[in-house]
Amino acid sequence: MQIEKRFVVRAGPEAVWRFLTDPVKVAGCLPGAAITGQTDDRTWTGTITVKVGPVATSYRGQVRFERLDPASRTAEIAASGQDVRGKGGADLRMTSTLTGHGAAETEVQVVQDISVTGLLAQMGRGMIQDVGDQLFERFTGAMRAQLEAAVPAAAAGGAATAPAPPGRSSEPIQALSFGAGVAGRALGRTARRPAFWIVVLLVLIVLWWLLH
Amino acid sequence: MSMHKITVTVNGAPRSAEVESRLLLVHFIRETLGMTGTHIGCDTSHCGACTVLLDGEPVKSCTMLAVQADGRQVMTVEGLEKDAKLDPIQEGFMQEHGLQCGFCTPGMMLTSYALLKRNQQPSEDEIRHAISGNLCRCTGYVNIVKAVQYAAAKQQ
Amino acid sequence: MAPKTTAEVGGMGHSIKRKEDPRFIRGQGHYVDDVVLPNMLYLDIVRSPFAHAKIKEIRTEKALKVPGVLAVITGETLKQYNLHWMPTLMSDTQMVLPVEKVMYQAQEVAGVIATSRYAAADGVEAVEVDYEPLPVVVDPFKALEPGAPVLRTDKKDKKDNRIFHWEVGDRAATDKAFAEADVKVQQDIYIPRIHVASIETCGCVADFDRVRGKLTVYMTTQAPHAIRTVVALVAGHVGLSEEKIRIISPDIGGGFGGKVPVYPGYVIAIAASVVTGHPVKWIEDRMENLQADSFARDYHMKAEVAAKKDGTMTAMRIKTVADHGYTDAAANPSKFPAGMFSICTGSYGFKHAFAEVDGVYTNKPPGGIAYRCSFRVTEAVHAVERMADVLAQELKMDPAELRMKNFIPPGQFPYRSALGWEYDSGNYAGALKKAMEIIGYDALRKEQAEKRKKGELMGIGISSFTEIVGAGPSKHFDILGIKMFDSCEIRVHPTGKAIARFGTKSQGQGHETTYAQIVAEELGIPAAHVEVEEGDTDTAPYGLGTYASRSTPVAGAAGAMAARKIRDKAKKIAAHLLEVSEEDLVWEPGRFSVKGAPQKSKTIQEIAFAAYTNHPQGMEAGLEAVSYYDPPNLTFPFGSYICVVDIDRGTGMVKIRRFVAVDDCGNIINPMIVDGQIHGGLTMGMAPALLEEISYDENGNIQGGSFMDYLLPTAVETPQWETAKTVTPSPHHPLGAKGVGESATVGAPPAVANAVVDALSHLGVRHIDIPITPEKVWKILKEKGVAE
Amino acid sequence: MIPATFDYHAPGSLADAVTLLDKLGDDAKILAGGMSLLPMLKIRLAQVGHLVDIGRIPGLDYIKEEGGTLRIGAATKESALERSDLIRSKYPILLDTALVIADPVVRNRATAGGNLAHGDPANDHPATMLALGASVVVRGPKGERTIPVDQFFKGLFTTALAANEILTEIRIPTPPAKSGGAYVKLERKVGDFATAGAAAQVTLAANGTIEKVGIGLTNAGPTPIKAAEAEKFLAGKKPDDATLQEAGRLAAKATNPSVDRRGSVEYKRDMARVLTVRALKAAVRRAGGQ
Repeated sequence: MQIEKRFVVRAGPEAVWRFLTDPVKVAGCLPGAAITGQTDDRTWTGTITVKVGPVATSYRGQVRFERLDPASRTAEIAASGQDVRGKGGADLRMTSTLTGHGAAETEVQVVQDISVTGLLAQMGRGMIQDVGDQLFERFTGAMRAQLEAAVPAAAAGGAATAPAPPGRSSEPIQALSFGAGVAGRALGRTARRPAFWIVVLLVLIVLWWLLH
Repeated sequence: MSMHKITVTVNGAPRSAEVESRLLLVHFIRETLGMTGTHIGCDTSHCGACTVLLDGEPVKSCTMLAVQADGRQVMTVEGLEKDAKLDPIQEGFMQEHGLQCGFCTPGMMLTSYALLKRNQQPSEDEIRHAISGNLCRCTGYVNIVKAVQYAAAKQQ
Repeated sequence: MAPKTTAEVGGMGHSIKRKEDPRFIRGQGHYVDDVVLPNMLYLDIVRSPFAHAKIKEIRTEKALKVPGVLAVITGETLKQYNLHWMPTLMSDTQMVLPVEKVMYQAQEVAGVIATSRYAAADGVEAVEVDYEPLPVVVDPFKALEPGAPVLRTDKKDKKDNRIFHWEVGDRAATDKAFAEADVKVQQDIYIPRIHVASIETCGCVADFDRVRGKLTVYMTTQAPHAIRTVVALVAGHVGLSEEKIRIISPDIGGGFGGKVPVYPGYVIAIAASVVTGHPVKWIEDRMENLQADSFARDYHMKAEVAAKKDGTMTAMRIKTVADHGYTDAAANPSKFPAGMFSICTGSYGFKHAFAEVDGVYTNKPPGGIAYRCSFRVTEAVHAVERMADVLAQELKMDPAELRMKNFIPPGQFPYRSALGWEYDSGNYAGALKKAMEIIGYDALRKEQAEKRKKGELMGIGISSFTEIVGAGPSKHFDILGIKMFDSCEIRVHPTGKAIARFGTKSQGQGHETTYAQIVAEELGIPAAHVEVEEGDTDTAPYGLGTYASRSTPVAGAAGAMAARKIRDKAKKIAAHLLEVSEEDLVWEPGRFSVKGAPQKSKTIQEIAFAAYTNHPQGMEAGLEAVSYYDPPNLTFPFGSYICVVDIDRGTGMVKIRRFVAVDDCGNIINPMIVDGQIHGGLTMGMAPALLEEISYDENGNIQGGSFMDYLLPTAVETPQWETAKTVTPSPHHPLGAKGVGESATVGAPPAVANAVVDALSHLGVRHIDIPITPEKVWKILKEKGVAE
Repeated sequence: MIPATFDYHAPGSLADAVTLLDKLGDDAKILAGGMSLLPMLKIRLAQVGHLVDIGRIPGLDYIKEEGGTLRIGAATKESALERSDLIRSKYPILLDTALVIADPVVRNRATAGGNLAHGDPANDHPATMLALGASVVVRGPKGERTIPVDQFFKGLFTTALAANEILTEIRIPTPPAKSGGAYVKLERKVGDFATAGAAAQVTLAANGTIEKVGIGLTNAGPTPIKAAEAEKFLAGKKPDDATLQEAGRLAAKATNPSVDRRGSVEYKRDMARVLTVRALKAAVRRAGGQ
């Protein structure tokens, strides 16, 4: 399934580029996620546990920068994860292209090709798109919040977005506690790591199905 | 994991056991008590093969914990026949060929039994709706409806 | 036909109450999950989430630490005994457990053996498997393209994904007929994957007795004897020889074809019992059942019919791609890789026909079994019955009139079809006429015309199907080389009561009753006094089992023939007792009497007693017989169904208003049971027409893998079926019977589909693939601008 | 299908239950009817440390009218709604709803409170409660609070409930004279979730125009949807066919469904339109209008 998205961040393309191409930094903002190792200069292994209400799912997998072209600011990332309890997995190929609109604004175009396998994908595949849309909105919001907060208020042109909480990589896993009203914030943080937020989608899909 | 001492009155007789929290009522009935008339067909509460009466109302025992039945009355298919006399619903299923493989039959009879307690003269439409939580793959329901009607008439 | 026996005897034609019911209505049926043996262990299965993947590693340490878990069996474990592969009934091969890669989602990957089913489930979750996903092939057309990944890399010489190419008929003559035809119609028709979904899932209890060296398997199988032979062939090299294998089919909670194949779970349970020395129970859950067990259908057909201007159908051509999944695990007779698909000329006198089928491997669960129908007959009937309507529409003819014009007339039977079958008997026009009368066809057409003026949508659909059942004559029919006879052994006890054992196995059809009635019919022993036994390979005579509506045509005939052998011996004993010659005796049900002196007679009970107490010198004592019946031909039940539907213009929802089914299954043994079979068959025909479907996404993820999304109809969606009969006996069957269990499943889908298309035909709609979901109809309504 | 292990608690009072939930935190889950939760546990995608069964707390199972309000205890079974004379005679929209939730046997366990508290947009009560302008009463460690239903659903499976709060009661304002309501659901078969569903509650003015209207939609987006624009449009208008059709179109505009085996986005959106019109027509009819 292909999903194409665009959004604008009020930060310079260089800052956005650095942010999006640093897996450790991104993972640092992901509750429950940890980079467990680096296989080579562009491949990392990691784990994430996602908790949605009573559903807790742990994945392990790897993220690899297939192509990093600083000149065109295009990054191609391949990520794959498998549920540690053998219930399925997900693969993601994502191409992000940054276009600077001046020094203080960057347009991000993201093209994702997602394939989901296992129990999660057996039921209600349509929810991927639906939940994905919602998540993406929150993701872009939260990403803007963090990057734009780093820019002095004057330079950001009076962006109204509130700053996001700092990343807490060492914190125990409580990424998505939907029932607890912290969903928005947590989702935003999770969503920064596209490779991982796909996993989040999966969990939501499962939840959707299970509650039926 | 916690264990619980429970007592469930099954077909009129109190039955006690020490059970795990997660033990499903259907497994309590089938395995702990060894009463195998209650069946398992789908695990997701769609088919109704596991239907038993809980305080007189049909429930799907695969989607209920044994601990939830503590202190309550359960009636299974084994409880339909009393004093060697078949219940009219049992007679109806036999007389009207309301069963083939027999697997859904216990649940189907219990749901129908509860219907007739509430509604002595159900219409065909009411019968069809009442049994719509119980799936039968053999009969096409025609003769199940007739079986319920037979029992209704017999009870008049 | 008036019954020949009294109601008390209960022979053919009596609607006696079922002998199996007293236990079922008391919850005293004995199904496989009810089997509990001392020290029994439980098997639960780890399954693949991937449709195609390399297995990199299976780690069992955590699972083995789960309290109650005793062992984890993997492909490597079975490989030590060379038990990791098994043959399918189509002589293909199938993994029991994989060593290298998995080929479909939900494939068995490992078995966990534990002391309880709860512990086994905990163990399954703790087994860790690393997969490396491989490219997935789900589309059979893409699988056939050059350059498609070859899936069966285990087969050394396999260079593509084609399993077989099969064709029948005269291609050249058919092409010529098409070239010369006034009218030609063509339609792509897809019959999707569906699943029998019997309410009881599959399972077994394997019990290997180390001291006696004997394996007993309680198993949900429709064909226990064939299974015993397969187990002996698969496991002979580890010391399980056939006399030491006993398969017992207990009560079965519905089969419909899904309990014919050998599933890996059975083999793993058997291996686990042999290894542990404990009985091992395996009961699959519903999701496993829908996701991994044999599917049915999945035929992509391109059908063409040629005709004259006046509507006379002259030729038919069908090209089919059959998606078999990972392996060909259908259960067809060996010579018929596409089953009886060549019945596709149906009830019509096509002069020429040609059919070809390509079987294809994909990354889906294996199968291709029936779904309450004889081998691939539903697919064939759907094609021809839909095409009859397509042609009628093309010619602006009434579909009933077109059928009447093309039916094989009664005088032409036995009739040899263009594709080589010899139809035994039929009166197709008689059945359609009766259905039209009952439903009031002409009035419905008038009503339809009125409604169309008001913009309301109703449709009338006809299906005049011909079945082909009762496989089969040993000259052509075998499974894994075993000829498709079936058997019966009858023993009459001294007091005149009897036990009859058969090679088949009921799954709800009521064999205990109807077989007893056959014996009652032939011997005059009341059906109540005839005990029927099936399903235990240690006691029953060898037979190929119950599927494809073969019980009455084959085993039922064996019952009649065995009874007749007994009657022949009884006659000799009667002659001895009455001191007359055999020629002077006349038979009426239950007694021999002397010609012209009816008061001089001996009942079958008196004769039975004499067989043990006063038999003629030189004659062996006892009164028993066995028959292995090899049918001279198949039987060809038929019928005409008419369905009336109303369509909701807002939602696209189809509502069946009426459905009349006129069936002809020859002579009837128990009318009550026959009606019950038809009701059930109609429901399993309506369901795939409107509700049921299993599909796969591009990654091979199953869609419809639980009862959440695999939609079995409830009493609310199921209409009030109206049934009627005509009787055209089979000329070659000893009882004139034909078999009936599957006619309705075969005949109903096109009746429903034709009705829906008929409701929309004035808008130019010619075909809709089943299942006809509300959305499919809504799309058409939108397109045509008639939606609410 | 066997659930993984957990501890089971059956508090005897609301206070005890709240204390327990507060103590156990996120590792606990409330068990009401269990018709959604137990299948989830059986498939083992849900794992909980503790189940807090509120089924043994007395006083949560009632249907009564008091001071212009219909009060439904959270543990009231759907089947009790079906059989209640009060519901049958005065709240046909609730009867419509109860009759199409899951199947009749499931309805003997499923609870009205649970149907809302799950925050599942595919559940049927949310739409009905939105149409009726209901509110829910919630008990937590700090006592009780009341939340209007139109502020209760926060997102997919997300409600305004905190982890240590229990939904205890549903409150529905008793509709005035000349009111009527209806719920219409399109389902593939009995027991299925809605392909789409629409609830409408209407009060007519003396001159036959629409004085008050509530419209809720089932399974039309990530949350239950209140068709506010359609409601606004209808206010003060005569409920003629053209007006209701327009309201249907406006309701469909408010939807954001996702594709699944029940149908495509386009189909579901159009069904929201069709069913809204049908629900409105039935509601107006029941309100005594044309």
